[in-house]
Amino acid sequence: MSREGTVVRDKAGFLERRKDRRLGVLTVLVVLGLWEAVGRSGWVSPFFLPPLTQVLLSGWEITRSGEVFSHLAASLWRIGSGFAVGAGLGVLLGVALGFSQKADDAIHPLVAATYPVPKIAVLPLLILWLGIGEASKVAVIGLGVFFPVAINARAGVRNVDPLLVKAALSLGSGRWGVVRKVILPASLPMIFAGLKLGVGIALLLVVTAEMIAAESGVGFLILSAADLMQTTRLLFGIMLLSGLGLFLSWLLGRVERKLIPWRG
Amino acid sequence: MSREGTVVRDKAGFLERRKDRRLGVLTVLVVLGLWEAVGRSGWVSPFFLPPLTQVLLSGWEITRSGEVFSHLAASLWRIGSGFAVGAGLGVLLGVALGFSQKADDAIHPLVAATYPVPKIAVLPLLILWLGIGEASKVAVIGLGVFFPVAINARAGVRNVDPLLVKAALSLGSGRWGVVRKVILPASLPMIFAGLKLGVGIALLLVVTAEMIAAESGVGFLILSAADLMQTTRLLFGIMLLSGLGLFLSWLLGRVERKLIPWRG
Amino acid sequence: MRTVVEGVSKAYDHPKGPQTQALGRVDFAIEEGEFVALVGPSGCGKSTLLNIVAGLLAPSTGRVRFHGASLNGRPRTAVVFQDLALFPWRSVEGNVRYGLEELGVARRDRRRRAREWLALVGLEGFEAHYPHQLSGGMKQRAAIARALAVDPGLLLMDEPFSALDAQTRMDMQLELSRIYEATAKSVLYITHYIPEAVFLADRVIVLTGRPGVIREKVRVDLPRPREERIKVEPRYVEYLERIWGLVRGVGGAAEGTGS
Amino acid sequence: MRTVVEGVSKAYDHPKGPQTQALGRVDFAIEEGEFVALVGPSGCGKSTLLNIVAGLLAPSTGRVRFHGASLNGRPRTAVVFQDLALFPWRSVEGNVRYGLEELGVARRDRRRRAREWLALVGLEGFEAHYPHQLSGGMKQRAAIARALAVDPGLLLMDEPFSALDAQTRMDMQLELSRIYEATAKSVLYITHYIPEAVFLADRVIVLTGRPGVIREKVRVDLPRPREERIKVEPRYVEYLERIWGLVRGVGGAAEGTGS
Amino acid sequence: GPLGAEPLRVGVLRLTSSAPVFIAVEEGYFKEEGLSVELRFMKSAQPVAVALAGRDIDVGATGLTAGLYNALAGGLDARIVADKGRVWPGYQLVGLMVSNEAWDKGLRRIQDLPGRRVGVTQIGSTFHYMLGRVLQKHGIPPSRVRVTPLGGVKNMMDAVATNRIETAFMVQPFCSVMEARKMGHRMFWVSEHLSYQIAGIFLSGSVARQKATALSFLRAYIRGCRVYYDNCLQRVDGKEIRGPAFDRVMDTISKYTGRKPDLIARGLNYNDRNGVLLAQDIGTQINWYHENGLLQKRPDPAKIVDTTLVEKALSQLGP
Ligand SMILES: Nc1ncnc2c1ncn2[C@@H]1O[C@H](COP(=O)(O)OP(=O)(O)OP(=O)(O)O)[C@@H](O)[C@H]1O
Ligand SMILES: Nc1ncnc2c1ncn2[C@@H]1O[C@H](COP(=O)(O)OP(=O)(O)OP(=O)(O)O)[C@@H](O)[C@H]1O
Ligand SMILES: [Mg+2]
Ligand SMILES: [Mg+2]
Repeated sequence: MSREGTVVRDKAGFLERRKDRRLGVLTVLVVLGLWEAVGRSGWVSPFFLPPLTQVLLSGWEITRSGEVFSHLAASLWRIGSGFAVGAGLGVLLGVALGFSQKADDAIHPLVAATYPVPKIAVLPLLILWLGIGEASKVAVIGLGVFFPVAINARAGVRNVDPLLVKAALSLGSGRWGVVRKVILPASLPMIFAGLKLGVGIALLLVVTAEMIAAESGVGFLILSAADLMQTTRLLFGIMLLSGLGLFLSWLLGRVERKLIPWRG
Repeated sequence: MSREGTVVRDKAGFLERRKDRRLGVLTVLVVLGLWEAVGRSGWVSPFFLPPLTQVLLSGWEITRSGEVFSHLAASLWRIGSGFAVGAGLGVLLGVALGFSQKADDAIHPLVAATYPVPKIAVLPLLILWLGIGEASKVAVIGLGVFFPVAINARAGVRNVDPLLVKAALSLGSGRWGVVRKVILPASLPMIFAGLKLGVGIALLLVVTAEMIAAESGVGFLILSAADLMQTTRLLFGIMLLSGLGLFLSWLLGRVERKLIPWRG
Repeated sequence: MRTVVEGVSKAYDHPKGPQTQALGRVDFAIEEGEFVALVGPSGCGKSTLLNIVAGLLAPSTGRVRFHGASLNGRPRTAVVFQDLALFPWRSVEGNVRYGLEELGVARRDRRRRAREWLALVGLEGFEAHYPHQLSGGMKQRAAIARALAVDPGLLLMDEPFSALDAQTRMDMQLELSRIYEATAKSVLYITHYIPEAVFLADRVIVLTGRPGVIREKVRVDLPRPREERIKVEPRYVEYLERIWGLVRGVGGAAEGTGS
Repeated sequence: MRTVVEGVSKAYDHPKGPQTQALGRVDFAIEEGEFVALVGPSGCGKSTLLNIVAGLLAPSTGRVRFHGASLNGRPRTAVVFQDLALFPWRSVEGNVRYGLEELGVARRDRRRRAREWLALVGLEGFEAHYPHQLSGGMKQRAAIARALAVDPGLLLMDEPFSALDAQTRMDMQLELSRIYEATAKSVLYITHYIPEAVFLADRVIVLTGRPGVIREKVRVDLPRPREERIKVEPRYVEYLERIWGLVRGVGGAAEGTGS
Repeated sequence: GPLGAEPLRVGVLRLTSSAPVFIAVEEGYFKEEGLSVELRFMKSAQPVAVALAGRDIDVGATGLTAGLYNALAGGLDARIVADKGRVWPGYQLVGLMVSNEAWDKGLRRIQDLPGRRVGVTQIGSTFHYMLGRVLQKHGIPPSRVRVTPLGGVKNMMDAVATNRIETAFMVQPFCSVMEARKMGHRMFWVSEHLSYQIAGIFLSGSVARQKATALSFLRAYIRGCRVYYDNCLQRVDGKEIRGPAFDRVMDTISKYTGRKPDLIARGLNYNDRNGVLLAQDIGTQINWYHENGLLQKRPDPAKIVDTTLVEKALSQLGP
């Protein structure tokens, strides 16, 4: 070996995370650029993949007319309320199932059995109970969000270090204190992964929900464009939904970083 | 206080989990019983909610004729292949994103942006690229499974105790060894939660996939029953789907217990 | 508060293979205001016993009882765990405040008391740090502050000073001794460092190897307050040697002779 | 293998508030086959330094270099962490096998060697247990077996015996001493128990309080092999007192005087 | 390509209105023309157009929706060539159902519709069109009625039957079923107000250009139409006259749609005996869709409709 010897390099350096936003913007731009290129190349019929610029143009039209904002507002309201209800109940049930083996024994099979029931099939029942208006739409979104949040919260709770629960018990916590002060924070990373999944599902389901008796909404925009085979409008609707998804997951990320400050 | 004093009770007893299968069976039976009762009560027209027994009867007919098995086989094949592809790629990408901040910076925004794209809207594009046969169906299911698995795997990896990674590095593991021997096992609980979500989504999406040009499959059964207004068949199809869901999540649970023996 | 341990034993199940008999039958009492130290070889069931007394583990046989006046505004027991079990999502101060919150102490008092205890264990300036940002010894001191802060009737400490350097350890022993003498709480104290057991305790209970049973209970008749110079007194050294002998007599390191 | 630590220091960032200067500038070398013990008050940067030498933490200044012949079939360093860091999903034997797998040792040999090392630390019969089923001291011994099993050029140990009772600790000291003398590997050994440092080491490096800098390097000229009776030799006691003095001279427990 | 040994792929829905296609397959008419025909079953009109554009099928047989016209205007290379079902006087295929509650509150005439909701499957569907045209005939501006997409016919029936919506369209036999079970009331049959080319056969551009293949296909198809018409649709003084092969036709339809023969018999829709398209109605449809903002570009009817092929096939077949 050389006189210099071997200098020790930091093998664990990659554990330190330094976020670089520019990269993400770059990839998204590259994908959008590719889309434009493919759309213009003529490889695929513009009927399926019109170039990005054309999609933006058609989007600009309905933006200028203000139509977009009423769609956005309607959907945001449905997504927001559905998400709030579904995520709230999901966290509650998930934590309960993770915490109490009895509750889990009783209810988990039911959850596993009802989870794969297609939401489209449940809609008629929901309409029967809740009417054709907003309530059934919010309920469908809520149902969709409920499952990933509940399943992740349950797994998160089951994953909590029992030693920490013991520490809390020894410091005088009751069951409820343990749940609130140990189990919830300890399973937050997993609950947040569930919430992120829930956001995506809420956005997906807004399309299902607006299949029935909707007169506005991004989902309505997408569905009616799909039915009418107006591809540019359809793609603009999808872009709106993606944009909403990005925005909501950014928002969740911020909340997460606020609530989980103990990891770097 | 009494001469007896206060006997110390085990406050942490609830941490010990003893599974009781009978409870779950009971709840499911109660729910099914309620269904039968409501169906027979006449509160709702049997057109929406025929009693369970009637549904089972119509199920028995197509079971006897063997029709059910061809539907099941077709759907299972689609679900199986879609799940395998989606879950495989999901774990790969999720682990990569969780592990490398660079990859995460570059790709995570794209994932967040594409996740909420409704699968129904992507189907036409998939058909264009992959044809109207099995490939596009498998692809839709794969896409649906991909996201929850990837998002959960990413969160799981980010959640791994850095100390354990350091221990592995100090014992001579390279990056790949760390991934395989530390990060994978440590994030298994979260990956399994993702897989469970994926199973549910695969079952949901099989209905979407079989919406276009399918001639068999449980989704086909459900959709054509809806077209034909055969509520009993529709509900039997949904029960089949639920049954499949229960079976697959039971299967996953077994695999999970095999792979995660270190928690009680 | 008087604590009575009656016929307690513990066997752990092991899915593949036989049970582990961790602890044989033990009987003893911790009198009101008594400081009892527990020594014994690694794996003989000390932590197991402590967890049972804390009500965090069900014994296989026997039971633990508390006698005595109800404790107003303070919990029966508080534990310093061998594995510390600090809450990673709480700052050092947040960890110490935990028990005070559960006791319903007013918000302002919680903060003041938490800071007082942290100063006492030498952690001022680290209130806002999270556990993963502390050194091993600092984590241990944070865990000690957390348990002391709730002022329990019975303090259960599982090798609380094991990660401290000699100097800090001596300082902490003196501090603990002072606190004990001032508040007259009961203490059950596990240590593998015999001089510490003798220095701190009124009684030293020596366990055999696994499964641990009581080999001997030794009353330590040294004057209080205990101060550093006690360590050169002949009676102190006598106790040391006697307990050393008892521990050695146990045989091989992790090999219990049973009983 | 010779290890050279040159001008290494470390400051940790803290999001809210000032940096923590954990370690001042330190320079020293560990010669081929030398046993160096590191003592110093809690929080003075010992674990930090050890992590830097292990290549698991980037120093703020300075660097660490290794000199010497390449190590055939064994890793440069192995670490016994203060927090143990056993893999919870591997049995005790699986933990010990880990490093052997990474070295590419044949499957059969891995099993045999893992069991040998486990027997050496007194854990036979617990091969199939998972870490959470072990006592504190047993976990520590498992972590020691894991590091020893890979037979590294430089063994880094961070308070490896802190959770052991006195008897087991003495046994383990003798065992470590024997292994060291038989294999002539280099060791960097952190301890807060000065008799242990003197008993085991060729050289004791005394650090000041935080930020830790080197107060003194003391060469321990005691004959090898080291055996228990060395502890009554006057030279041994002299070393003890000298190092005690150096450590005490540091001042208050956690309060560094800087340098 | 569709020529040679390769089968002609026909995208079709499992509906009674596809009966001529099913008959032509079952009776071997395609085979007699030397065509091997492969049916590809789709769930709705939209994927038929998508599959056509993706060259997954060569022939489509489905409803004429705004979506199809949009696709044609957007460059989908296909020609509408033949009839595949009409709303026709005297034949009851589609009705508007009123919920019991709304009916009791006096919603009984078309003039009562303003301000109420009318359930359709989708925006731009044939139901949407029928509603628009019926309103137009009664001088009611379309904006005064709330068109409510419900996704599918099952949802439409459920919504009416549970009084969740005032009115919705329904197809036979379910109009009759609903009336019989007191799940709602029928306001009118669409055919009382409208003659309407509701569905058609369309060929992909390449098939349309391969005249020989196109004519072979259409000849076989028209023979199917005739069998269907002669056995199922004949009327004398408004009374049904069933042909000798009626049951056989029912069995064929039942085989492909999964519906029970007696249900099918209650809801037989009208197909032209010679598969002739109501060409001028296509123009009317395009106009209406365009005026109501459902078509962005107006496709040129002359370019998307081709009636010459059927004329040629008919002249070859004889009466
Ligand atoms: N959760 C568990 N499951 C199974 N066995 C256990 C469990 N916890 C402890 N044991 C076993 O019980 C025995 C006693 O453990 P315990 O932790 O009480 O020992 P200890 O006296 O505290 O030892 P140390 O001084 O090393 O901490 C050990 O043999 C250990 O393997
Ligand atoms: N990850 C970290 N982030 C921030 N500060 C840290 C981190 N790790 C250690 N420190 C700080 O660095 C200082 C030295 O810590 P280190 O663990 O090296 O001490 P030590 O000498 O090993 O102490 P002990 O004997 O108590 O284990 C401490 O003040 C600690 O708060
Ligand atoms: Mg212990
Ligand atoms: Mg340390």
